[in-house]
Amino acid sequence: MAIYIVRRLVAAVILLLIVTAAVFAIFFLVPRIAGATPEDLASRYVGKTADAAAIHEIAVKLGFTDPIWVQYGRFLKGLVAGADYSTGPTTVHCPAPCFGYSFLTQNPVLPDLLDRLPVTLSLAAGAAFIWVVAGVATGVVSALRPGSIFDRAAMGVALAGVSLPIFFTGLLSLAVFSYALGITAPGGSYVPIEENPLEWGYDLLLPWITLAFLYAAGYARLTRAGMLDTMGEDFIRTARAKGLPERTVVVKHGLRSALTPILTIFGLDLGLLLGGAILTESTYSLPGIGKYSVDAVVNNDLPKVLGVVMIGSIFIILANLVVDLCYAVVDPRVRYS
Amino acid sequence: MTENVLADGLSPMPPESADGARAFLDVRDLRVHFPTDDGVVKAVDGLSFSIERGKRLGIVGESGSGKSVTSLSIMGLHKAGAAKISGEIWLGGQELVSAGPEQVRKLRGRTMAMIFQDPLSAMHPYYSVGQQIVEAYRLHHDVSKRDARARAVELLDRVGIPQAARRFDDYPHHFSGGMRQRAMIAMALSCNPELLIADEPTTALDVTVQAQILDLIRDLQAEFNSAVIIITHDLGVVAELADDILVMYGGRAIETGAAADVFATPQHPYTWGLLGSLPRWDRERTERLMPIPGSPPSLINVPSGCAFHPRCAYDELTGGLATTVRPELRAVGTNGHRVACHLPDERRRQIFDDEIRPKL
Amino acid sequence: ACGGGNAGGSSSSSGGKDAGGVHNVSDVTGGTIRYANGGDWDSLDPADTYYSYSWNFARLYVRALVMFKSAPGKEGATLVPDLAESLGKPSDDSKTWTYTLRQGVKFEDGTPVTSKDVKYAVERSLDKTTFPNGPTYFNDYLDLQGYTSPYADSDPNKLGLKAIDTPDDRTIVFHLKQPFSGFDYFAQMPSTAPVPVAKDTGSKYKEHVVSTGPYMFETNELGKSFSLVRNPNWDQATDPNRKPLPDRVEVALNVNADDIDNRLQSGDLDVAIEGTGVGPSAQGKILADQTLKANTDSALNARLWYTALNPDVAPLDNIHCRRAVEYATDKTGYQRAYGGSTGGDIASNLLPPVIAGAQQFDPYPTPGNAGDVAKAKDELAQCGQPNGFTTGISYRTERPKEKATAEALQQSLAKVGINLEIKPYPLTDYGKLYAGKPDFAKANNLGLIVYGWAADWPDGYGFLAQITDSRVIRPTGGNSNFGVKDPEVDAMLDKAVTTTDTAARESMWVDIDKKVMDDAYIVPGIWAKGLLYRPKNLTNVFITDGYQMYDYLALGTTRK
Amino acid sequence: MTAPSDVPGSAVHAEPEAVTVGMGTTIQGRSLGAIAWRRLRRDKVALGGAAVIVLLILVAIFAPLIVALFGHPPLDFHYEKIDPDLQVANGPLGGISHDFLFGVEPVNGRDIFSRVVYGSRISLLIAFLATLLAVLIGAVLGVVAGYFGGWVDTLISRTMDVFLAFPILLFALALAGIIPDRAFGLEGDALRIALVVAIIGFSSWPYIGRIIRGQALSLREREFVDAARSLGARSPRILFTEMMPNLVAPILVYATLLIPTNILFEAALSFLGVGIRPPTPSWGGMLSDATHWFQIAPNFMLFPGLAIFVTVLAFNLFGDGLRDALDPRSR
Amino acid sequence: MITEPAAGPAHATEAIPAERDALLRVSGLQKHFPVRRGLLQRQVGAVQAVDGLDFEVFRGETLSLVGESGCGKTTTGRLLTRLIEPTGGTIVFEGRDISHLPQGAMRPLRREIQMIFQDPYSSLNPRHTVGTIVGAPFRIQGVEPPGGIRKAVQELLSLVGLSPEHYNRYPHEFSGGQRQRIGIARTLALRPSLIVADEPVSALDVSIQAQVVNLLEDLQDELGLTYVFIAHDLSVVRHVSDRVAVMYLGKIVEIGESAAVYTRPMHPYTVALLSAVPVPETQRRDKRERILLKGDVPSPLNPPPACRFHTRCWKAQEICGTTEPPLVELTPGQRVACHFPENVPA
Ligand SMILES: Nc1ncnc2c1ncn2[C@@H]1O[C@H](COP(=O)(O)OP(=O)(O)OP(=O)(O)O)[C@@H](O)[C@H]1O
Ligand SMILES: Nc1ncnc2c1ncn2[C@@H]1O[C@H](COP(=O)(O)OP(=O)(O)OP(=O)(O)O)[C@@H](O)[C@H]1O
Ligand SMILES: [Mg+2]
Ligand SMILES: [Mg+2]
Repeated sequence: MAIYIVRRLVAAVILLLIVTAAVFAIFFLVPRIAGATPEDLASRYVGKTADAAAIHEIAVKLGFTDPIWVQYGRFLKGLVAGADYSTGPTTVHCPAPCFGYSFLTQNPVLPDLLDRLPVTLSLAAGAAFIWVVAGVATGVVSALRPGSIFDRAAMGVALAGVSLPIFFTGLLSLAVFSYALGITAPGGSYVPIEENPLEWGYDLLLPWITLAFLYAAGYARLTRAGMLDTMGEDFIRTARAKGLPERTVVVKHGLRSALTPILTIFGLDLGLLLGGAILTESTYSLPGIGKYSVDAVVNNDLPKVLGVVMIGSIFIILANLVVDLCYAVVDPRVRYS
Repeated sequence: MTENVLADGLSPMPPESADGARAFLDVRDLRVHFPTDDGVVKAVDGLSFSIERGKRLGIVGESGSGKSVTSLSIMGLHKAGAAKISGEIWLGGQELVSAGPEQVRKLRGRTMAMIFQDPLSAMHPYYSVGQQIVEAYRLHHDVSKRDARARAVELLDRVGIPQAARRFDDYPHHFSGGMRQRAMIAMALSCNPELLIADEPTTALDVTVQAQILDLIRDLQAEFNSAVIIITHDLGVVAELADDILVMYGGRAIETGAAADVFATPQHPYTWGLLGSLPRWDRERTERLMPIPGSPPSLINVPSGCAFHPRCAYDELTGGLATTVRPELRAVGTNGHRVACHLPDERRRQIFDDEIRPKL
Repeated sequence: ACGGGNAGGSSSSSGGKDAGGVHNVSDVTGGTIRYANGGDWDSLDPADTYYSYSWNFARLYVRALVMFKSAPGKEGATLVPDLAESLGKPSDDSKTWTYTLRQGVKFEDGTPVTSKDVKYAVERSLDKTTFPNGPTYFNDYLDLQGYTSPYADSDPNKLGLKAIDTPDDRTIVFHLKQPFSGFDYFAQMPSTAPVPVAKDTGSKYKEHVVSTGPYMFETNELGKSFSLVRNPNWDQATDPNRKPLPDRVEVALNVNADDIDNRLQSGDLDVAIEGTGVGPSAQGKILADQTLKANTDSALNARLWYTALNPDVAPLDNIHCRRAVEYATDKTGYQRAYGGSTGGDIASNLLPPVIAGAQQFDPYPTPGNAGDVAKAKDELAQCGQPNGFTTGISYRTERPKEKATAEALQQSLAKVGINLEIKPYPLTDYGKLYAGKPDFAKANNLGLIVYGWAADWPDGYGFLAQITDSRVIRPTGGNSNFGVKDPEVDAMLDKAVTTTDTAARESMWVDIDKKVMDDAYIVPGIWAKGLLYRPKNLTNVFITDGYQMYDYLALGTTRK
Repeated sequence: MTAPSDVPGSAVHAEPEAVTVGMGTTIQGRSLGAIAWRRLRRDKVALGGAAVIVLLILVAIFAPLIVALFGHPPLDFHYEKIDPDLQVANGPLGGISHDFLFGVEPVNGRDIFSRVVYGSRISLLIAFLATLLAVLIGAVLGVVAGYFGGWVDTLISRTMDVFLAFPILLFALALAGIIPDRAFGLEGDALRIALVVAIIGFSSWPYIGRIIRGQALSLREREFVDAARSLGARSPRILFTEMMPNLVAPILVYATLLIPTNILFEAALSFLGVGIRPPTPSWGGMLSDATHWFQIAPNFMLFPGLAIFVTVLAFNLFGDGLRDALDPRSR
Repeated sequence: MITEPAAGPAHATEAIPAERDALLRVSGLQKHFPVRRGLLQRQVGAVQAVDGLDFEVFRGETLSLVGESGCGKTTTGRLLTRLIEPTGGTIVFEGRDISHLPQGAMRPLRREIQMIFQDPYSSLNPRHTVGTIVGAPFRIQGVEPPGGIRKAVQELLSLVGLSPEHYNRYPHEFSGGQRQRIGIARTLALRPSLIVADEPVSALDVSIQAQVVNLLEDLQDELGLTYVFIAHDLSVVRHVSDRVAVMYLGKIVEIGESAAVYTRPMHPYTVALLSAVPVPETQRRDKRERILLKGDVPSPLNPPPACRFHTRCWKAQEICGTTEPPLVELTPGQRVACHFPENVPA
């Protein structure tokens, strides 16, 4: 098992390198191909007024004049060894893993990111909880009575759920629940859980539901399909042939195997939540990673973008790893030695 | 005659409980129909047979003739909506078709048990073999986990799993095909069922392992004195194991009787075809096999009259009867040998003696 | 409705005691005032910030040599000495400016402030690689003699700049390259607020700015929020300009603009710090509701929303084609794009009325301001483009109002045959890489450039220098002058900055305005107004012409 | 030789009739497509979806005609409909009237109805093209990975992993800011459409790719592939003649199901300001504009939102139905 | 063709001419499938699917390969048709070593060696018409038959007992037996000399099985085909084959004239195998002497050393686990690999 985990982690690191290299290349090469000089790139970070010399100086300071691999190497070196940055009078050391300093604000990226992570995690965790519980429960009940009124209604709602864009449902529910009815918190509300858990939950309720609705719908559909598939398996027939009550058959034999593929998808979804978070955080203006990343991209602040990508990819990779390990626990056939 | 039938253990058409003596399992005029997009599949269409405890009935017939559907009907395992079941199934004096699902469920596992063809897919991949046996046992017996485990180990040992106590915690995928089938048998036998249905228990196995399993079933059946239904399309397996034989074609029984009789003097042209198309390694090599022409009938548009008539070489000899009237099982000879064929007995015996027997 | 220079514009009265343009007059101290910023702060470092709201707010925690008076209306645009005892004393040629520091001013840790701290602060503000955001007036006007930054300074005290003398701890002398009569405006910039060299951490200084004002930093989470508390080492005796009321100031950053509006109305927030007025949604709600409307102020800004006509792009190199655009523009559409009359008044020339000495005139009058097709066609014919032409119009992607402007211009110019291709560019790079980069603008056919300009301070120089002086156009980009390239204008600007007589100087600004308008380099759109919402609990609320928003120095709260 | 089973005549040219007798009734000569069509025809919901899709396509194609009949040109301002102070439509309901079916946009009074109608063009065009691109890349790479296996498979599969691990929305945002006005010989709307199509296409191909790879993997194990190889067929023939026809059904199904996803993707991009440029109307762009107005002009948000919803729903319904019809396992 | 000097002696029995003409000669044939694990896909072992086969196939005969599941029959078949590359050993077809011919060079030879597949459902492309399927060999090999492909296909269809009208139908419109006929027609298109039939009837119902077996036999008579017939059904094998090779775990344990092997099996495995086959006859069921083997077939990933059967053999002794018995000819035409063979003539 340990070897397996190590192997997965090594693979994860490689994937991470590839992804960051790709991001690096895109954000650096595309403007270069479009004809931008290092000074053009630097001129973004020089304030409203600067002469050519100052721009060049900044370009050198930010390292834009170096070849791309040198720059990428520096990024990697920062990750493992930390990096030194000039603040003017002194140089400061940014300890490993150093994601670099924002070109624009000169802030170190990692603390910024870690600062915003709780918001996104709060959003993701709450939404994930809601959607898994709601989605799976709905799916199971639907699968047990295919064609029933409940099934049709649930699947209708689920289909609607996967067809609604987050930013539309978000705006709509803000308009209705927050502004017209005043029962939920207005956009932009967020209180850290450690400050006031109740307030935290109240503020995030609408974002959770909005984000969860989309996924819950998908999960309901998946669970239903998975359950219908599983309930047609031979081993279900065997369980019935033993005389097990239907409830045991469904829960112990059916659900257990039907949920394994959902686990995989759950891992993937958790990792890919960043996309959903971007839209949800934009709609509800929550100060999380999603919003941070949009700002970073809009400002072309590469260290920030790379940082977000790193965090996002690490998240994806970790989620997949955890899922695979869970998989091994759940399904003895894939148990690794 | 009644006595005789009971002694045979096989009573295709027992009297309507005239004297209250009903066979242990008595299936009467069973019909299982599946409505589908293309029409109604008449998977079983008027099947009757019975079997006593301590007896082994072999059901043969080609693919799609309704063997599995029949066994699932007895176990009450058809999906409520999908299948339309009519007729009667009496098991130990209780009628199952009209019984509530909960009643039938209580019989499953305890009174009747089933062994499936593909033991890998028939066992839950996430639970250990032992757990799955214990589950069945504890459902019907109020015993502690430890006792149940002991019982399961004992059963595994009994069916010939080496080091049963250690293999108890293995998962199905750790077992080889033969061991899985043994474990299935252990599971089915855990509650000493009075009726054991084995649906193609050896088809997925190699000959040498098949022989082991057949031996095992025979021994266990003798030990527990249960009634056993063996479903197969391998005539050899039936000959090896069964006391009685039921030959199915197109969802109906077309011939039934003691195994010895059916093999010695088969009556139905389809049975002839079956035997004739089998190559035999223990006999001198015949030049050509005698295949049955054509292919199995559609169960949606079952041929009128005798379902076998489109493939039958003798249907002209029935004077058109075969294409219009559905033949019923009629007794031929003694010992409850019955056949559903329009050919006059005389003619049939003559054809068999002249044309068929020399070629078998 | 608001005449030129009349500060504060129209203001509706509210329930509280109002006097002389001040709402809710009160000297109740204590409580917390909560601000919110729709975006991030460029920097809290006084050397590195360039927003009027930031300069307005910085007076809470640092003291520059000079400051805008904390007073309503026009008075708010007057300069008063702050750290200095008096306004600057120029030499005869206006090339040397001398200030004397007040006695007894201390940093938050109790260290006395000396003129060296002020000199050091100005020195470091010159370093544009460390402090890229701040203005460059000192870089441009001080006689640097090659000095770049104290961080590259070989002087052991880091005070090697020759352009500033500190003959003693209370005196500081600035030496300019060229005469400049308005140096006090430079001296009011936060970059003259003293910085102790020992505490300077360069680009990290913004994490903890050492306070000299009545408040100092308590917490500071970059990009999220910060809070200020009273500075025990600030002494009222040294400071005649400030009457700090609240005990505490909290600022939330990066809050969605619509949310700010909603929270202002619900009383969750006190001030939208950017001071640009509420968004369209809130505006609609407020204007439709008399009680809400009563709690608003309309601030006439020193800001012009305009569209530059780029003479690099044919056929706009022809003055008649530019004039055709001037005539064809439907200014009512322009105004609607900015929120109707609430968003500002239709502008007919450059200088916003709030700027001292500004005059209003209309060289291209059209009936109802809705454009004059006949005159435009006439100009087009003179330009040799009787059927019109096609060119591009750029705007900043993140600015819905500029988008609406571009769409409105597209509509109204189409009536005379001028077809516009709409081209949005990201806000942050608009000046540096796109519209403000001459090569790019020319190559991409950006004939019309939608933009807006606010004076750094409400005088003609502060407004005109960066948008009409051809010498500020850098080929490397980063320009806000998109094509006013007229040596005559340049000369007029040079003459004005050396003119010491205020009235004469002010009339020269108007002449420049006229000249640029006559050449039709700029289509003025709107003199901006902001609809400011003022929650009930806020006291001493007034609009200052110095920043054209609420004066943050004066605010107090009744909410404890 | 009277044995009837030994049909007289050449034993080699054996009983063609006899063979077919039994099956005449068993198997009706229906192709898989016909079976699927029969199933689909009975699926009212899917047909409803299909009808809506057809309607939408017609709307997109005949947008000018529809607008000429029921609306006003999508770019025309209607200041007279707007309250100059409030910036929204005069009167209630956001200006909904028989003249302006969905009301008017705040500020400039453009006809929301005709903008929604024209918006369908962008949405559908981009979604179709992007799906086409994704399917092309995904199907070819998927089938190649599945068929060749080994390092080819490893390479392609890992590439898909990278693509899936990639924060594509960020990438799209970034790219849109960088791409110049004129590129690849395109400019204006055409360039933006191409850009969005490329972004969506390149980010969604791995989904199709994975599915096709899986299908190809299992197809490769089918003996007809071996049969072709044993006849000496070369890889291209096996790939395109033997395997591809079997992949048409899944490709079709997943393409149908990818279209709604891509519509949502396009809307999200437009919403974040990366999509098509103003004043060309697009649904996501309209929603984005509406964010500042939804409290006082809800119709501005509602109609483009509903348009997205209805379109996506229709495609999902039809896609589900198609999958059920083409998938032999489904009931 | 080159007459091979008899490498393996072809022995005369009364039925077979003395110097027989070996169409195919296999020696030391091996196929190991590597088992790879881990990131670097390191090889951690090998499935020894086929491990050193020696046999020959004579022109016009039917050689059957029998054995239990997983013993390497299919692998052998695929090696003979060069669908996979052997790990070791040689395959000589008509005097030509084809064991490592590249696919390109193999192409023309594919006309000579053809394969019939086990599963009539998966061996026909469901998206192609019968005409396309049966005509594929012509197209792939670029052969233009006289009268055109369509005519040739229709002739083939009637040759295998299908109606030429079926030309435009799809496989799913046919029953299993008919599909197998379509597969056979495809195999016959290029008139191969050798046909490897991998369990051609296992998937078929008993009643249909006989039709196909008959067809194969008739075609052999008519066209002079040579078959390598792979099956696990001993009865069918007995019926169709001239010679039979019994395989166990990737090795041939016994090979000989089928009459001889069936009546006088010498390898204990063959003996057990034959005794285990259920016979459709009730009279003898209790009289037959059955040899029940212990346990299951071991994994080819880790086969027992030396004689691979010794773990299940009732006659096994120490030597069986240490020394591998060679395949030796104990009676003319019958070769056995066993230290303690049965039924050895005195
Ligand atoms: N749920 C169902 N819906 C529709 N048709 C069904 C269903 N279950 C079985 N059938 C049909 O009923 C017929 C009989 O099936 P059954 O499984 O009993 O055959 P069998 O004799 O067991 O064949 P085999 O030897 O292949 O197992 C078949 O034609 C089958 O297609
Ligand atoms: N491509 C492959 N990769 C790895 N192992 C393989 C491969 N093909 C076959 N094997 C293994 O080689 C052994 C022999 O397989 P083969 O298919 O030749 O057996 P078989 O005798 O045909 O069995 P069956 O009767 O089940 O068809 C088996 O253990 C099988 O798992
Ligand atoms: Mg069955
Ligand atoms: Mg095989």
